[in-house]
Amino acid sequence: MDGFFNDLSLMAPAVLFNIYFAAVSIPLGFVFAVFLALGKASPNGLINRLSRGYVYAFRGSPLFIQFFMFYSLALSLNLAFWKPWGVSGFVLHPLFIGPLVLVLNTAAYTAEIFYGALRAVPRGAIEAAQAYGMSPTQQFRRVTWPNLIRLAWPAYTNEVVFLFHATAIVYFALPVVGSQKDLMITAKDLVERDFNTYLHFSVAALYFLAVSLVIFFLFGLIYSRLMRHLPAQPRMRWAPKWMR
Amino acid sequence: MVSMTHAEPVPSGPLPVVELRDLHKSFGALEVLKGISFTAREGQVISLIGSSGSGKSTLLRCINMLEVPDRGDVLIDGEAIALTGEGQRRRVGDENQIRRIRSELGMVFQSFNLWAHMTILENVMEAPLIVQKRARAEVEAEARAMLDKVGIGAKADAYPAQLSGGQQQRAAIARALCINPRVMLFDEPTSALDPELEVEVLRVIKLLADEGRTMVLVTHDMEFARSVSDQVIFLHQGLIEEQGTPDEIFGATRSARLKQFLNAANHG
Amino acid sequence: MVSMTHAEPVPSGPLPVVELRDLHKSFGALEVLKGISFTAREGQVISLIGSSGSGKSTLLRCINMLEVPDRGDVLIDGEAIALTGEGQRRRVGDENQIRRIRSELGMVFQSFNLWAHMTILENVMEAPLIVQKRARAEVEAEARAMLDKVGIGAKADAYPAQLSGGQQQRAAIARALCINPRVMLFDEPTSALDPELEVEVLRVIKLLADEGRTMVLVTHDMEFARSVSDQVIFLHQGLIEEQGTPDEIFGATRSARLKQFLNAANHG
Amino acid sequence: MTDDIAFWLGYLTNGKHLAWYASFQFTIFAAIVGGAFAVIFGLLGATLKNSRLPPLRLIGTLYSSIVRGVPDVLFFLFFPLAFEQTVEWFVATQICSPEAIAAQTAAWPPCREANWLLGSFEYLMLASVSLGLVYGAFATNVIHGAMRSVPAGQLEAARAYGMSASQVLWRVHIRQMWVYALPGLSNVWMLLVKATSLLSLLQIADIVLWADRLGAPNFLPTVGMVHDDWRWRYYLVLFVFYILVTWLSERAFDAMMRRAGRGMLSEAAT
Amino acid sequence: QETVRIATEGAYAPWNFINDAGQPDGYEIDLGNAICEKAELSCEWVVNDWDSIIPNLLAGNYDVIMAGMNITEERLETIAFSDEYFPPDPSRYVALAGTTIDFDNLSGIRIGVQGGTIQAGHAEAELAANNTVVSFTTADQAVADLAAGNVDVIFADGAYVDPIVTASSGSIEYVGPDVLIGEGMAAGLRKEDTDLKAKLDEALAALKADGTVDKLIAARFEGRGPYYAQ
Ligand SMILES: Nc1ncnc2c1ncn2[C@@H]1O[C@H](COP(=O)(O)OP(=O)(O)OP(=O)(O)O)[C@@H](O)[C@H]1O
Ligand SMILES: Nc1ncnc2c1ncn2[C@@H]1O[C@H](COP(=O)(O)OP(=O)(O)OP(=O)(O)O)[C@@H](O)[C@H]1O
Ligand SMILES: [Mg+2]
Ligand SMILES: [Mg+2]
Repeated sequence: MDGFFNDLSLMAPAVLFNIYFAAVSIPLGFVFAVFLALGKASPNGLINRLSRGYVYAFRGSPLFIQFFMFYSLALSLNLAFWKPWGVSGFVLHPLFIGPLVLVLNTAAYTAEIFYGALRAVPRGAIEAAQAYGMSPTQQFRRVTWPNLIRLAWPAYTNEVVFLFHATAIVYFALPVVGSQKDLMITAKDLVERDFNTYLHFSVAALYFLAVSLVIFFLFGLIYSRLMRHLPAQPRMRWAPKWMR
Repeated sequence: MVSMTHAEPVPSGPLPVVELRDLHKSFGALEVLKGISFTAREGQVISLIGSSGSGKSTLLRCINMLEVPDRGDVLIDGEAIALTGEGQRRRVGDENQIRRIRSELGMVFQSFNLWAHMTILENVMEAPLIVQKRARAEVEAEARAMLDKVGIGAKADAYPAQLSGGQQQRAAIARALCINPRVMLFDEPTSALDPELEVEVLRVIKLLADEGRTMVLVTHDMEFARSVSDQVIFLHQGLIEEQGTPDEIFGATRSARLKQFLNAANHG
Repeated sequence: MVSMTHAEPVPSGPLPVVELRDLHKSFGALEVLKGISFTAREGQVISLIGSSGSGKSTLLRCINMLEVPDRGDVLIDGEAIALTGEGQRRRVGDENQIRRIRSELGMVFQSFNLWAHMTILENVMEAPLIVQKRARAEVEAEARAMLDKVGIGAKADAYPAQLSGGQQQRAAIARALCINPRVMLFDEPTSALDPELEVEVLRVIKLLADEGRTMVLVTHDMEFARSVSDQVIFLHQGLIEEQGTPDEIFGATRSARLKQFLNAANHG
Repeated sequence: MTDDIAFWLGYLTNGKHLAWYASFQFTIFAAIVGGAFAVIFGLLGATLKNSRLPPLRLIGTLYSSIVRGVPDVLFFLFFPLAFEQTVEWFVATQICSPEAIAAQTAAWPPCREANWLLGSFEYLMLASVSLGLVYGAFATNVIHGAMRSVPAGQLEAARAYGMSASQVLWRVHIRQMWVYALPGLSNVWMLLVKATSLLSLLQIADIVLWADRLGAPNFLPTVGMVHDDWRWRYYLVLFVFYILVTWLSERAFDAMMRRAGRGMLSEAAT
Repeated sequence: QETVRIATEGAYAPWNFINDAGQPDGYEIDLGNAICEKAELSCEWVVNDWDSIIPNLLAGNYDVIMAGMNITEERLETIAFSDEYFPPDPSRYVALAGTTIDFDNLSGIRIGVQGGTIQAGHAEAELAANNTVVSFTTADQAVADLAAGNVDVIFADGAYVDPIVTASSGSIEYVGPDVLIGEGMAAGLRKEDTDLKAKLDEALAALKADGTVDKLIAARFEGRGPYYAQ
């Protein structure tokens, strides 16, 4: 029991790193995903193909490889670019490049969700907006977007939880700076010290579960606000479509 | 009021508000409209009838350019809607013009197409606020009045999904009316409703007709078409097969096809 | 042929094939069947009529134990279907017996329920091969003959989804016939069909009636019930309100409720 | 020019590169065996979830929700270790003498004799099982949902014609279930394939580990060709490899879907 | 013949690395094979990541570590060491040519180390307060990051960076003072394996005596040794 509480307090600061990675990546990935989804739906051949290719590549390859690849790519560009601009230590810092890769990755998954939702927006709602003389921007802001985000929210919630889970591999691929260690590295170090696999990994799992539940709860609150226009809400389900 | 962009002599009587000239429209290989022309004058109620798939909805949607006709012109208040390109690649030419014109045409869709994420009141206020950029206080007063008029004032703060079909239909009518349109376009305003609700909605439309509002409507209800219309147009295979006053159309029927259609309608 | 497990004297005339004794069935608090008894004798055609929700489908499904009645017995060819437990926890008692009996009852569902992943021929051959374990060559010959009989021999290798509603219904009949059942059970065989297909299916059922096959059918088509049945049973609120020959039922009607029902049916 | 080509050909076929190419077998093995386990665990989990006994139902539900609630990498690291330790613990209770336990200085295993030596094959197998367990939890959900999507009428018809419970299950229920399950299983498969990139975390010399070794900068001619940090090029190859696998998988699943959906997807197929 | 499994990292040339044939190679592999021959053991090499190399020894996945591991007090708490086979050698700082660092009061610089090494331990204890210590999983990665300018200096075994400085032809150079922290490198063993330790020590002593160890060192480390000649 002592070991359990000891682990709980040891891992409390570590989970902040996972939360940090997720908290930074989620909003940025969200914005990027909106553009990617619109790009996928764009009639412009070039934009369309670029967005599709991007989404396919990032959903089709493991995040783990993406971390390695982007870190060594950024490293090889260091002397040519980051150094002269004076952002060397910053760009290659796990606290920067970690979220960067997570953003690139989650944006692709989120874009796919948004794109699916975009195509599911009722045609009639958009036609009504057209018929009343709204401009394309007004149509998007007032009708398409509100519909899209409601359709996408349950799947997006799952993606957010998975992004949080994905933060577990950041430090398996990137160097550790000082004592900045996340949950996984902390748990792994502890296991390597005393071989108490069940205890340390269970406590780490507990942290992941707890934060996942908090995410579900918060996003569920938002969802019920979004869906207050429906008397019977479609239930949020823990059913991820895609993961990394 | 009427700009003189077209050379036709202005006929006596009320001014033309909607004028279609030789409209053609194909979907891929399927030619749906094969040259349709008619005029709706101020205060007139025109009903489009015809069998399923005859192109009634398509024709109505061409009036506000939700479908762009391949050939032919649409004039609203005598002003031709600018179009560019040829055939199936034809597009609206002037975005600002079409938005201005659309906000003069109140369309009521067959499936209502209310915006599900807004309350009824917000639905009704949306276009006046966003498109016409009128003051909120004024719009809200008008919107509430309009909802009262169609009999669902009490439902202003409900969401569309909380309303029955007939209430939704009336909300859609209120939404269309609130932009104070020159013309109301109705696509089968009652086909999705049960008989009871049908009566409710028809009552509202008759009210509008009595107020002298210009209307073009697609309907399957011959009784209703007869009682409310000034002109009835029978579409068949992409062409106007018959056109006339209700008495002419429903009285001594002239064409065999119309006869057949009306017989079937009596049984359906 | 008839085992003597029950004490009733064997009546003169054809032997009883299906016998229901005091069937009761509730879903939760809703009591759907409140004590139904009737007998279908060899070669008889019995029609069940009644308004929607009166329990016709439930009754039919009790005959082959797709629903287990809470009280009462079902006898097929004089053999009582073994049941254990009480009330809503009542279950089929003998798995082997029920499977044997079910393969003597050819059920045709309202929505056909053809197995979507098999061709029509496979559908028809499935039960004879898998349940009755007959030889493939013999079954195939018989299945093809059966499909020819109902007029869809050419569709043997199509999948159900590729057939029209009427063709699917006829395939479902062929499937039921191919197990060479003692009794055919039909649940509203025509309600999902358009008038044209309805005629097709009714023709096939009449053919079977003329062949002298025992049948119990639920129908909404009074015309059909009249022309095909030996007995008509009118269900109302879970009880048999009226029972008799078609002439008795459709002729001088005895109960006010049946009168009302038949009037409504004429307009529907 | 030809010299260059010959040099690069030689370089790319040296023993180290050949070891890299050979290591793709581990990835493929883990994916296929893991996939098979995932389907087995998925069917098992779905059966539990559909069970009439509440405790079994609870087990099925707990399995699928807890495993999906933690990162795959955590379970992936945890399971092989925990499995090894559990086996060692059982063995220890049987064979360890008190003296041997007292003599043991390390925290684990309890005594030297109880140690279970795992080679790379055993690790690969354990890794595949843990992939199967993780993604079996996802498959459980997919299959559970798919079983419930088969229209009730299809099953009733089978019962009405006298089929036994197992005939109904195998000839109708499971046959039709695939159509509803395949899209979901396809997603689970893609996830699993991508998770095979984690093998190196279990000390398996997989494609990622070799890519890292090959790409690492080298300054000593005695060690091999002297070059800078080339890692990102090697990782790019893996990046492309996985995209290709995804693409191929999609084609394969499309074909499977067409097969399973014969008759059931007429509108989609034509 | 008893089989002994020896773990090495395979990424710490010239002690241990993977050669072009894809096989473990280097001074420690040569030495290990010689010891095994001498002690009449049959040896099997296992490649294991550095950061989990001690835990996996304790868990019994292999019996010996020969992976450029220095003897330290801390490690002696968990494992035993054979006699040393590479003498204490100063750890050194290297940086890109032209970097000027004030080593008298070292602050604000990024120091790259391989995690779990004695240099990492030293840096974390002595330097982390005013500087940033970046731990990499392999020494190669640390060098790569230095070459790319992501860290200001790396701090590593002298004999490890020697050939790199030489091969870089001036672009990487020594900076700052040498730091003596190692107590020499030796094979790591489980504490209870005293028999095996005895065998290894005996064979090692013989190899030192007949000059084999010095020969192997000279072959792999240019200009080093002889250390163990009598
Ligand atoms: N967007 C479209 N793409 C292709 N074909 C279309 C499209 N919209 C309509 N059609 C076809 O054009 C024809 C006319 O359709 P329209 O909706 O105008 O008929 P309608 O007279 O309104 O019929 P109904 O009374 O059934 O509503 C139909 O054959 C229809 O299938
Ligand atoms: N599985 C069930 N669970 C709960 N209630 C049921 C179930 N099956 C039928 N019912 C109810 O039992 C009543 C009788 O249903 P049944 O299907 O037998 O009616 P029916 O006479 O066949 O009607 P219809 O003509 O509409 O098919 C209905 O009120 C129905 O809602
Ligand atoms: Mg229409
Ligand atoms: Mg029924």
